[in-house]
Amino acid sequence: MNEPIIKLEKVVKRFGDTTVLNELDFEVQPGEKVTIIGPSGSGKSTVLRILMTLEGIDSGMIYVAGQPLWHEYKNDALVPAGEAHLRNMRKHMGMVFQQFNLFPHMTVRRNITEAPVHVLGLSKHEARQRAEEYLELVGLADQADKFPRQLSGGQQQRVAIARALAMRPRIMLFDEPTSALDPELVGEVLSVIQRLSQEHDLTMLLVTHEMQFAQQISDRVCFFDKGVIVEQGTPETLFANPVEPRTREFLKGVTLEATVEQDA
Amino acid sequence: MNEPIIKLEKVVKRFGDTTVLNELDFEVQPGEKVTIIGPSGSGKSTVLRILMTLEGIDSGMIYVAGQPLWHEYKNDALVPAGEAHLRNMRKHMGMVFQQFNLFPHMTVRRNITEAPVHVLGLSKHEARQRAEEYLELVGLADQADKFPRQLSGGQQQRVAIARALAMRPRIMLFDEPTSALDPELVGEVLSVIQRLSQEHDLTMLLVTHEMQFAQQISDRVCFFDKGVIVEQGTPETLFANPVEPRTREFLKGVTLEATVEQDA
Amino acid sequence: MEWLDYLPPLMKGAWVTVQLAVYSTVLGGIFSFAFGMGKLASNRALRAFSIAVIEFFRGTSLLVQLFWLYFALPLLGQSLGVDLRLPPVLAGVLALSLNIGAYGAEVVRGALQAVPREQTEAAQALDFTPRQILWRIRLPQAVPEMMPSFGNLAVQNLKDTALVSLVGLSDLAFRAEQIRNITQDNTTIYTLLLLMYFGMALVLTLCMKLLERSVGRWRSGGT
Amino acid sequence: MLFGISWNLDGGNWLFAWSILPILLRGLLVTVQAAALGFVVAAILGLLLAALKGAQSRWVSWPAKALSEFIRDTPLLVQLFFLYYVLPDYGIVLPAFLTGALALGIQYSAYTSEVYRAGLESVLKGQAEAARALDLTPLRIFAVIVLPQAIPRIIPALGNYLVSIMKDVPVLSVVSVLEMLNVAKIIGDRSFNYLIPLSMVGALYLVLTLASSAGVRYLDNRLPKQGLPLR
Amino acid sequence: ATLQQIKDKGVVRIAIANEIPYGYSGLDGKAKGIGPDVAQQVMKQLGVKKIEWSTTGFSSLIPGLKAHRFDMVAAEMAILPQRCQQVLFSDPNSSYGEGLLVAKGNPDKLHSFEQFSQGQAKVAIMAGADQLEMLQALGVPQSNILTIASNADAISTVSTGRASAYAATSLTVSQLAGKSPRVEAASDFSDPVVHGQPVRSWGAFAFAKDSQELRDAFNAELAKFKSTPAWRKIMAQYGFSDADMKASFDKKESQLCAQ
Ligand SMILES: Nc1ncnc2c1ncn2[C@@H]1O[C@H](COP(=O)(O)OP(=O)(O)OP(=O)(O)O)[C@@H](O)[C@H]1O
Ligand SMILES: Nc1ncnc2c1ncn2[C@@H]1O[C@H](COP(=O)(O)OP(=O)(O)OP(=O)(O)O)[C@@H](O)[C@H]1O
Ligand SMILES: [Mg+2]
Ligand SMILES: [Mg+2]
Repeated sequence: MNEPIIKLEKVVKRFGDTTVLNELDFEVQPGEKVTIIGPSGSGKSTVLRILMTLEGIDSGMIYVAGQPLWHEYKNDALVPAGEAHLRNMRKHMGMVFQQFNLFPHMTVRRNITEAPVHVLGLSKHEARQRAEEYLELVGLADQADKFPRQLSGGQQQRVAIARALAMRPRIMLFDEPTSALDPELVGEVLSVIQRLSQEHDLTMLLVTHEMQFAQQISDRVCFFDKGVIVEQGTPETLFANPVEPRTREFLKGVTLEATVEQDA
Repeated sequence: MNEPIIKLEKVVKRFGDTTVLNELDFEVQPGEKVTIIGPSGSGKSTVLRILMTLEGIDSGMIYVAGQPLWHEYKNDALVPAGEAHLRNMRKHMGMVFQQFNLFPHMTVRRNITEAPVHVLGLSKHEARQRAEEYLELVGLADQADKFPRQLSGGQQQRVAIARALAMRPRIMLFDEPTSALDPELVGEVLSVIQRLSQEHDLTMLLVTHEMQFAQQISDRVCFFDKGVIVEQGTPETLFANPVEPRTREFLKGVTLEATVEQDA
Repeated sequence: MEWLDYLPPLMKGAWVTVQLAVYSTVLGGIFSFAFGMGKLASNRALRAFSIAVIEFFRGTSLLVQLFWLYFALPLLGQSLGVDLRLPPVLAGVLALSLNIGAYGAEVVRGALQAVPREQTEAAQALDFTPRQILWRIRLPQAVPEMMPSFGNLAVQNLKDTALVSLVGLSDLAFRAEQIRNITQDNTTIYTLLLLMYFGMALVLTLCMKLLERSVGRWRSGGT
Repeated sequence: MLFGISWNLDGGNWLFAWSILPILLRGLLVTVQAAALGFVVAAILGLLLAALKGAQSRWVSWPAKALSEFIRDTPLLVQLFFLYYVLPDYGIVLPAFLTGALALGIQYSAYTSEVYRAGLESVLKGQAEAARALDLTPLRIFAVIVLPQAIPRIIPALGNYLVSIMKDVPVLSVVSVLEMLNVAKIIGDRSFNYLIPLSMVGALYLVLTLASSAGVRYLDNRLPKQGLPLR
Repeated sequence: ATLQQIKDKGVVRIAIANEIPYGYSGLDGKAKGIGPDVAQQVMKQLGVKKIEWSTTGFSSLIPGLKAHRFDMVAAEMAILPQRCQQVLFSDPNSSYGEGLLVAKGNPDKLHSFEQFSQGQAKVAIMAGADQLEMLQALGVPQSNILTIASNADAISTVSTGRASAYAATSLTVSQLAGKSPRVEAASDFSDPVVHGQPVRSWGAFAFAKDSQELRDAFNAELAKFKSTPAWRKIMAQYGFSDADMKASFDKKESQLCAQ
């Protein structure tokens, strides 16, 4: 096994009195596609947000690409990371949010080029070419001049994916990327993600409620509850033979649908 | 066949320029359990809302329990219904909404007793007994003193069902009663509805995206598109052998999920 | 003269201010509901009347209204042959309460409209009459929504009471002017005055917060 | 005679009203000037106050919040008296008009500071997070993501306060600023007819505020809700 | 109101304008000054025991009387013909000349009202006071006149230079001068001369137009009281000179109104 690209060691995260992550240990290998499932409030989003440095941690260590994320070395001592370090670390990751969070006052193209131009220092021209490339990838090459509100939810989410990809991150974080979408629009976003998952370089960490989809794309599924990983494994083993009672309980509601289906 | 309890004749409904129901003909027999499926915007909710008199119609006739719904006889002439007539007609029906729509400022018990007391004129005591009876039915007898926000979504929806039942309607309308629920909570609501569906007096009209569930409970499934019924039949025939191309197209997305499941 | 000597007359004035504030806030609250619900009424005349009152009192300056009620209205009464001489207290309370009533009406209207339409529909589906829907469903849900705005309006109203000193009501600001007439001790008097108004506003804010909590209990999930 | 303009008291109410209209209009001009100046002060002080209130250090933000609360909770009239009579005791003598505009500006800065804060906060938290996830610098996030979206929400809200300020200008009459109400009052003192000048002031105010409110609404509708467009 | 109505109610409503020494309210809220002190005595003689005082701006006195917000004004308002058209006056209670309140040391060397008809120096007057007519008659341009709301604002107005002087009655001026070291009464003041006559004012009590009978009754008792040493004591206590006291007998209300 390689050196993991993401490594959490005994990470604790609290909001006020509630402990959301409770000494969480978690590793992801480069190129691995990992899905996180679990009940609402179990801390799934929090893990992603901490990795994206949108949320700090209370104790523990996190390494991304071999470097500490929330700490840095200063004169050989490990100190809480400064903004410069965080910005460097963020370059490794891209994130796609549940609510898309496109910039509503920018055209689709500008949404995608803004960061490459002003963060990576690409020329306008290069950034535009790159935007075209990724819009092509998500099937929206002809929508570049529209504003987000002129697009459907599924299209908006695909733009958000293109926007994150345009920064060429090694790790992509998806936080329930389809749960704000109308049922008919889910498919188009899932198919884009599925295509991405076939790219072997890209490490993917995905929170989702779409179990069938999780099954299809992931190398590993982690079941979260109350801030710890209760059980994990390949989708085949986890969905077919959950060991822990809590996992079984959780998957019951899910497989119910499947059972009914098989009756038909 | 009996006299239908619900009968729509060439009903037209427009919102501005868009025709939502286009000369719709539709009948439901007493005690029948009918499921309406169809793509978003096809007019499924609109049918229920018109029956519940939350929305008027532009032309056509509707009969509920043999009486015209949106019209009444005055001096032997058929005239648009007044508020008094509508209120009388509404007594036949109860409705459960997608977003539950419980009254947040009332306890669960009060939510249920309010209408029986102030609309039907029951005594407080009778109404409370009735509330207990229906809370028992939906499995929430111990939650009567809580406020809606203290309950989970699934519990709230069950209270909403009890609230509608407490008015003793002959017809129950359900508009996507589980689509606002987290996946784990769907099951409990569906099982309550399933139990209700076994009561032969009650006429049920149900809009849902839960195809497997529709299959289980309904006597008849109607596929709506663009304001007309494209195809209808028993669940077995409709799901197994859809005739119309539009129905097949629509059911494709549905069975995709099922296929994935069967891969596992 | 010591600042302590100013306190007794100032306290007398403060008492007048408190009374004015209470009367006009309560009356203003009543006006708020009357005009706010009037603006949503189905009766066209009632709606037009409410809108006219709201627009008028929001559109003109409070001090102008006060002067008009105090100086101009009696003359109008004279020319019509009716006695329209309002005592200063009444003119003051009326101007203040109509003013916050007009602003409060918009709060009431806004809060009523903010109650989700689905609530009305759910109630309709349960066969409630429109009147029952208003009183049993919409208003109880709207009131907690209004409370923060009403809190702000009450403080605004407290501040506005200072203007009645200009038509000769011996409120806090007026007493201060009287003392200044005698002592010319500007700094002490105005500092005291600012602090006293501030103190009253803090107490008022606290009261409104308590009220807010008690009417909105169901929202915080308590029983 | 007032301000070199004479009026006609003997020719009946309409003639009287007509003859004092020019005098009142001069007062109206002063009203508008005072409101405009007060608004500028409020807009600037409010921004400053908002910045202080949002400061990282509690030693800055807390006093700023307290000051803002104090300003908001005390009457304009008393603040005006304070500025007008107390400041000169400490060697700061401003003309009545400037004192009045300053008092209006200070009073409303407490409100405008909230407008700025709300305007910035209304740009959903998600927006700043998405920008951060893209690694944009804080300065750029503020300038390109937050500000263009906040401005269309801030401007109409500020406009509404301009209308409010206009309605508070008559308070300045107590320090002998010759705004519209004061002028009307003086005409009344001289002619012993208050009904007509005061009613005219009311009517003029109604026209003024309805027109400016309509202006604010127009602006509000014209401003792009989703933010100043960037291509 | 008639005297009888007042007696029936047992209380008379009297307004003052918060001017020292004519009529003002003390820290305790009680009315003081020659107007209130004399009115109190006369009312006692008329058999009215209770007085309800109200303090209002000077410019609100006449409107208030006209609106019957009070029965009488005890502010030593000067009897002027145009005021006689609005209200009824008693016979004079006092007589006073004019004065100028200036900043300490009189930096602008001001000694008369006439000086304001030229140049830029501003003179302040109280809203509704009769100094406006005098200044206008002397040809002082409007731009040189600043109207303040009350006497209490005069010291601040003059000492801060917002106006160079405050034009008021000599008594008001000397009272104000005594309150602050930053102001003084202009020395060598020469009374304004209007229509060839030096200005002197006669202050009196004012009543609503329909209170003739009350006014007449009041006049009778006032005349009686003015002949007692008690009256002289009151006047002296508030700074009136013997000459001022004597002058108050020179004119009758009817003469002053007819001018
Ligand atoms: N900013 C915050 N302040 C306080 N509590 C928070 C905050 N963000 C999250 N929480 C709490 O932390 C817990 C975990 O939240 P998180 O969003 O990670 O859950 P989740 O697993 O993503 O759930 P969901 O499926 O509902 O999105 C929840 O109890 C939530 O209420
Ligand atoms: N109040 C309204 N005003 C205007 N258009 C409306 C209104 N209500 C519904 N519509 C339109 O009518 C059409 C049918 O709406 P309806 O809600 O019945 O669809 P539906 O089949 O229930 O869809 P969904 O599955 O999304 O709930 C849609 O195009 C919708 O936009
Ligand atoms: Mg989450
Ligand atoms: Mg629907």
